[in-house]
Amino acid sequence: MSDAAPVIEARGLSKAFGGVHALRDVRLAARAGEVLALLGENGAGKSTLIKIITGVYQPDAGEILLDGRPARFTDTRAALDQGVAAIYQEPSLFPDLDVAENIFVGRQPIRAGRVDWRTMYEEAGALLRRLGVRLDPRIKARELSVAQMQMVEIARAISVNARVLIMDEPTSSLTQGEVEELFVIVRQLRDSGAAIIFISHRLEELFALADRVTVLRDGAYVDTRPLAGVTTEDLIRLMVGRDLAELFPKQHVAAGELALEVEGLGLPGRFSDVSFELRRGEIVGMAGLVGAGRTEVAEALFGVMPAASGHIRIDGHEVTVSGPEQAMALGIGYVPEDRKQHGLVLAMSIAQNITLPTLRRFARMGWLSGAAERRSAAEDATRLEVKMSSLDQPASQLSGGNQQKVVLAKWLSTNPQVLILDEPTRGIDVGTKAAVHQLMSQLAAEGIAILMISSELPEILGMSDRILVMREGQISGRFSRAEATQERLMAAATGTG
Amino acid sequence: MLTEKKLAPARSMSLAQLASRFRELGIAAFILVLAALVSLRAPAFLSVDNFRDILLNISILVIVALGQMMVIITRGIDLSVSSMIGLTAMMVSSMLVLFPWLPMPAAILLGLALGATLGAFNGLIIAVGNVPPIIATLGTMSIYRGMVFFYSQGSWVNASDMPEGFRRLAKASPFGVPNLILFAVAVLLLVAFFLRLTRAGRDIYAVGSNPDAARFAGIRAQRVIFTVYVLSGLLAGLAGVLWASRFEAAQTNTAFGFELQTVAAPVVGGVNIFGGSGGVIGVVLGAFLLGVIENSLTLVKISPFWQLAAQGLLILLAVVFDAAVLRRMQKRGS
Amino acid sequence: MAKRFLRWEWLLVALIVVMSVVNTRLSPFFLEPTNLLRASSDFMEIGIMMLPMVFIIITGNIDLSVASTLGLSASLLGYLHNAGWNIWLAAAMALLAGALCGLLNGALIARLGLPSLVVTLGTFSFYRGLAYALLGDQAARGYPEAFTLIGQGRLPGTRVPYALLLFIVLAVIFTLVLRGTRFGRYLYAIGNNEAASRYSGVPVRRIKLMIYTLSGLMSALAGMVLAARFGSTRPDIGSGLELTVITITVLGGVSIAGGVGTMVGASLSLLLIGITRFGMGLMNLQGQVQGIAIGALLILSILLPQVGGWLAKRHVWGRATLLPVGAALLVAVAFGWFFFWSRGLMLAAQ
Amino acid sequence: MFTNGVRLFLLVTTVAVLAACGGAPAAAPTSAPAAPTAAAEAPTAEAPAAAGANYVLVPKNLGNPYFDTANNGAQEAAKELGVTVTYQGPATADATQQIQLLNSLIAQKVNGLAISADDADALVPVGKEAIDSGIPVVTWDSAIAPGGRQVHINQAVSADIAAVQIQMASDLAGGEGQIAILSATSTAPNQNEWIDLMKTELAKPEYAKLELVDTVYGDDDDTKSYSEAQGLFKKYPDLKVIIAPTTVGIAASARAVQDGNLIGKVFVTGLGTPNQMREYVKSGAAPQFALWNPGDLGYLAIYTLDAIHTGKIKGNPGDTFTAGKLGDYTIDPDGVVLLGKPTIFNKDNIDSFDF
Repeated sequence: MSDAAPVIEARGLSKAFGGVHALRDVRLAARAGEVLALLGENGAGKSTLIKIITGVYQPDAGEILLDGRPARFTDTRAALDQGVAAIYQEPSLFPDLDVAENIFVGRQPIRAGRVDWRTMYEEAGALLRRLGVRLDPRIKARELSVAQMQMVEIARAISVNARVLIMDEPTSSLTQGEVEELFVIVRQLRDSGAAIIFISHRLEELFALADRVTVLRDGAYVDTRPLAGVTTEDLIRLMVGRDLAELFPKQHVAAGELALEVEGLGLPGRFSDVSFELRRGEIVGMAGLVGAGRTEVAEALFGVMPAASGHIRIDGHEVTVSGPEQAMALGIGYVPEDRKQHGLVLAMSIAQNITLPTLRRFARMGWLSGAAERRSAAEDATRLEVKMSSLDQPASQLSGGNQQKVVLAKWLSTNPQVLILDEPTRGIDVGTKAAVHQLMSQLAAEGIAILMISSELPEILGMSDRILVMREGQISGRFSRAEATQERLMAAATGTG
Repeated sequence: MLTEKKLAPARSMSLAQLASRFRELGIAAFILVLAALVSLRAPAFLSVDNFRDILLNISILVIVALGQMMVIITRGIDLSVSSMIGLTAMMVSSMLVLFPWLPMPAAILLGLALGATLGAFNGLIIAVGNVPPIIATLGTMSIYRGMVFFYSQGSWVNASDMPEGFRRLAKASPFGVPNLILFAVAVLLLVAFFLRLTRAGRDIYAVGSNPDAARFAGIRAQRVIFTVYVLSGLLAGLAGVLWASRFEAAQTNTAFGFELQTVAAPVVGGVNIFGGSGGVIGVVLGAFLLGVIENSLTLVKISPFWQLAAQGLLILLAVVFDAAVLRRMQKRGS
Repeated sequence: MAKRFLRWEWLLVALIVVMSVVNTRLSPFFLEPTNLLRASSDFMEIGIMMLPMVFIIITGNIDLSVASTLGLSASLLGYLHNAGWNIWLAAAMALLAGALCGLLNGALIARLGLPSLVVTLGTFSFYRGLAYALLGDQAARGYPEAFTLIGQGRLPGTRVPYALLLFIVLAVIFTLVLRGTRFGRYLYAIGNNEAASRYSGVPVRRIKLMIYTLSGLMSALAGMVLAARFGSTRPDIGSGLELTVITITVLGGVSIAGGVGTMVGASLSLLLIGITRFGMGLMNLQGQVQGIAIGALLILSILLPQVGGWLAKRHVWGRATLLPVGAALLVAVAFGWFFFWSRGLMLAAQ
Repeated sequence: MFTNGVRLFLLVTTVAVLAACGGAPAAAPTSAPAAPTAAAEAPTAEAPAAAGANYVLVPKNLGNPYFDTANNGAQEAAKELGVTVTYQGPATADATQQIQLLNSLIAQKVNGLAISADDADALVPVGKEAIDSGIPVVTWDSAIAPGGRQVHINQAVSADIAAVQIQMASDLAGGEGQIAILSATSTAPNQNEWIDLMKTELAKPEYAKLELVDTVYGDDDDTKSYSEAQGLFKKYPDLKVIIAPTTVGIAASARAVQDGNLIGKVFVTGLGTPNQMREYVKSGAAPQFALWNPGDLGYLAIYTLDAIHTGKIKGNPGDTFTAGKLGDYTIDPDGVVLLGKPTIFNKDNIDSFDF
């Protein structure tokens, strides 16, 4: 609101990980008493930027100014001591500690030289009440739901009384009501003079909360503008840098015969009574809040964590899926959400990653034929246009987008009939994103049935023939491409309206 | 790490809490059942004297296992404790042979200082040198043991060489309870206080529970890890002094192989080998269970040839039982 | 990946050369083929157990029970021999028992999801205990010569022990399996990222079961070789060998964190430790002092490769690090002084 | 990260560490290493000054005062004979390690080995190997089975050792009551032989009122022995005597008696060294115990070895030789040389011994 000098300012920040540039000459400035929105697609460099500001990473170039003076945070403790706090996108709770201690970790109230547990519980309780959460501060974080965890992380950040508060997607698994409670508090903090940097994928939230917006794209700075007078379309254009039609090249394919039928699928504590069907040539989008149970359904279909009840039919035949090996044999492929943990063996080469599920093909009596393996891997990598120096390059050296292409190449090599894509474009650059969408469209045209889980509503809306929405482990809405809108999907996902 | 999203919605009755409490209750129950069975066959088991003997026999184990527990909470392991005990026992008793007038507090302080120094060396290699704890302490286990031998050139310190005051250090019972037990209780209380009521103690749990999150929260994990190895060494140093006093001898092979028991006690007592959780009560119960097993195998006149197998089997059962029950509870809970 | 380890192996080769030169200069007996071949037999059981240990550690697990499994199977052999069984039948049973020991480890680890350190710590006592239960205070002796040849015999006309041949054949097989097969690839994949491997359809559980069973079988085989070399069995046979096996494996560049390591590296490490120990024996160094050297070698092998990384960091020599470094040096010097001062007094007093 | 400089540094440091442990390479002669064949008959490089032969005294393990005392006797013999005796043993009493050590000693072509065996059977092949390479093998304290050694120096006739312990136990128990044995490991060959002979001895009519209630194993581990002794008190409230035929076990048992305030009620006897037991003899926990002089054992072993090496005797049964201050000895038909009878220590004579 004021034109005062910025409390925190970043200038010319650059950072590379293993040769891949995450940030290039990025700047940002937030003033006291304002909410600055930081906008960009997944992989635009937002999270890296805030981690540099709070001292998790050290920049390769550039500087950070606090109150106009250069500040160097060697770790987050140094940043916290200067009143710079953050909520990170990664879950950063301690599962073995209770809620109160998760809030006050490292800063537990001390009385007479001892940790004052009573005060800690009282203050934690008060803070949670202020956030409108009913939660016993004595239970362990291990037992919380995803939304509850997010509230605890918010409580932790607020309890610092920071001068600079950075919130990286704090609302990704909150319901509408919870979001509103949060906004009340964020506004209070802003009015009391804190500078707040707010990251969210829900544009309407930014309009409701933020004063200005800084946009990043592919690790580079795009622009900073006051939000007043900017439209959603403007923001998307800034963020995406190209036409939406180009980003979501969905061809229309007539749905073919039934490929996958799911009926009454359930796993206690995760999801229940999930039923849907998937036809050849069809892309079905699955939307919902983080923690709604979408990934769990996918993992049940792929046999990573088999369902306890319900039926799965493939091409009309009843099957039980007890493990990924079997799912593969049934023609199911799964591109998992967490590329680094589940998608790739990072230390292994591109070729070895691509052929991992299909090694059997290149083995005679267990003995691998290196030539055949490389030939096949080379074909798959070329088909997906993976940018690499050689097939022997470790997967860890690739950019996020190219890594995702390797994961896709790996699954395409298994010739799946049903392909489940879990957040297929998370953390990758816009160019690759368009390429992945192009590929999906093409695969559908070839007759593969695709189930796409995504938290990005434009992607869901842009790529799906039909849309399922999940909420609290159940399917809470089914929409055709024509009838779906952002508002309808959000309402089904959060259970409001 | 907390990457999974497959977490249970919170319930009014916290099942995991019940489960973790159950761990300790489970061991307690296991001990009671064992005690009941043993006392049927050997009534002497239930005597006060026997109880005191068990406590005496596990006191040193409790002291060292508490240090080991702190290391395990940070996802580490300290295999060098046995050699640190051997080295401090040898060095401190040698000093007492040379200077019999040394007051006992000085002997204890010397033991603590020597142990802390050895532990600091472990901590340095692990926290700064990034050497995996199991490798680092496997290495220092042989190094420290070799130093014991190099120090004494193979000779022992015998009972008759030791000043009377030193020999009475562990055994005298001026307060009605043998000093050794009092030492163990004092260490127990101090460690409990440290872990529960100081920030440094809480940081140990935080680092073990989620190292990445600890970094985000501004906890200096390197220091915490260094500290736990120093503490483990410190307690091993104290144990070395008490060991020499109790057994009235310092030998080149003092405490050889003891490290396995110091790992077994916390693990049986429900300290998660993957870090982040565990408490002093569990360690005491674990050590007590080991003590009861050893004591009762002797008392019920099991063939000595079967004792080792029975001991191994019981420990294995305790761990498997614990894991199976915990898994079932977690499955049902989530 | 491959390049980095190739370098590690060259380093081991260099160390072996250096050790050989040092040993040759210090002792005229070192280079005699007869001596080297005779000394080799001291390491063959360790080598046989090392082979599957490389597999296990590559997957990020560990097996502390190998020496106890060795003891149990050798004791079973002795027990059955005492009971009048045919020696080869007894040996077959002993190998089977070893495989079952490994299978139990594997089942507890793969099926129940227990940490391998905890499981094998438990079976470490249990299996050794069963060995005592079998033989008690008895020794089994009087094995037929055809059997003891496995451990004591030499290739006719040469000084090459059969056990060395056995190890070389096995080492070649294990090397080929690790380098050239689907199974070997899966081991690296599991060690680097178990979850991603499972998501890629790698049968993680089955592989774990297999490597632990294999480890049990190989330990039993090592037990046969050791019993044959001794010509007798007592239940404490081979105690403590597990630490040597693990030390050699890790020194061979097989990372305890999993995913990294080669059979060639481990075999070179076996050779290095072998000639180092043999050389130190020739110089009449006491066993405990040899322990110091091996322990230091183990730590330095992981510590030193990082030194360059630290020095490359700009702020290493800043004021913030000078203080702790100074304090550490001071403590080290004080401890060293006290250690040698009091040692001198003590030895003088005797 | 892994630059050439670092690699060099690593190499240099590692070599330095190994070399430092390998005994000052700087001191190594600058001349080219002697051809192995030329050095075959020469003494080891370490002892060029010694004119005489080089023998090695190998204990079960290093760091045990009992064996250290034997070494003192061996060194005394070495001085008298003008030979070198090296004292070299495994770190722990383990056959695998001992064989490894013996292999390196055979490789050095030492002139004789005097071994206290960790395992009677397991050492036969390596003992045979030594003899075949022309190295005389004498065992002492604990024998290698015949075939793996030429002569065994027996500290005392096993039956005598058993008898004296039963005799002492009977004295202490007043001729009747419960007694128990606390041994070393259940695999220790000499202890097992003695225990068998003690049982035979107990069958004699004069010991009819002594009842052997239990045999337990303290594994020569202080802690284990201590708690096994405690277990005996509890299992057998009327127990009168513990016989511990092992130096570790006897001290631990005596301490357990003392700590349990059982002096006068339970007595400990067996085999121990005077320095270790002085305290307990005086306190009355272990009023008497027996042992031979381990120094004499080492002394005799070296003399026997020297007699064989110098060709005075062949090591065959019936051979007679003179062993310095100890006098003349004859090898008996089993290939055994007998040191003498065990000495009984009590509070009257213990202060005149220091080992």
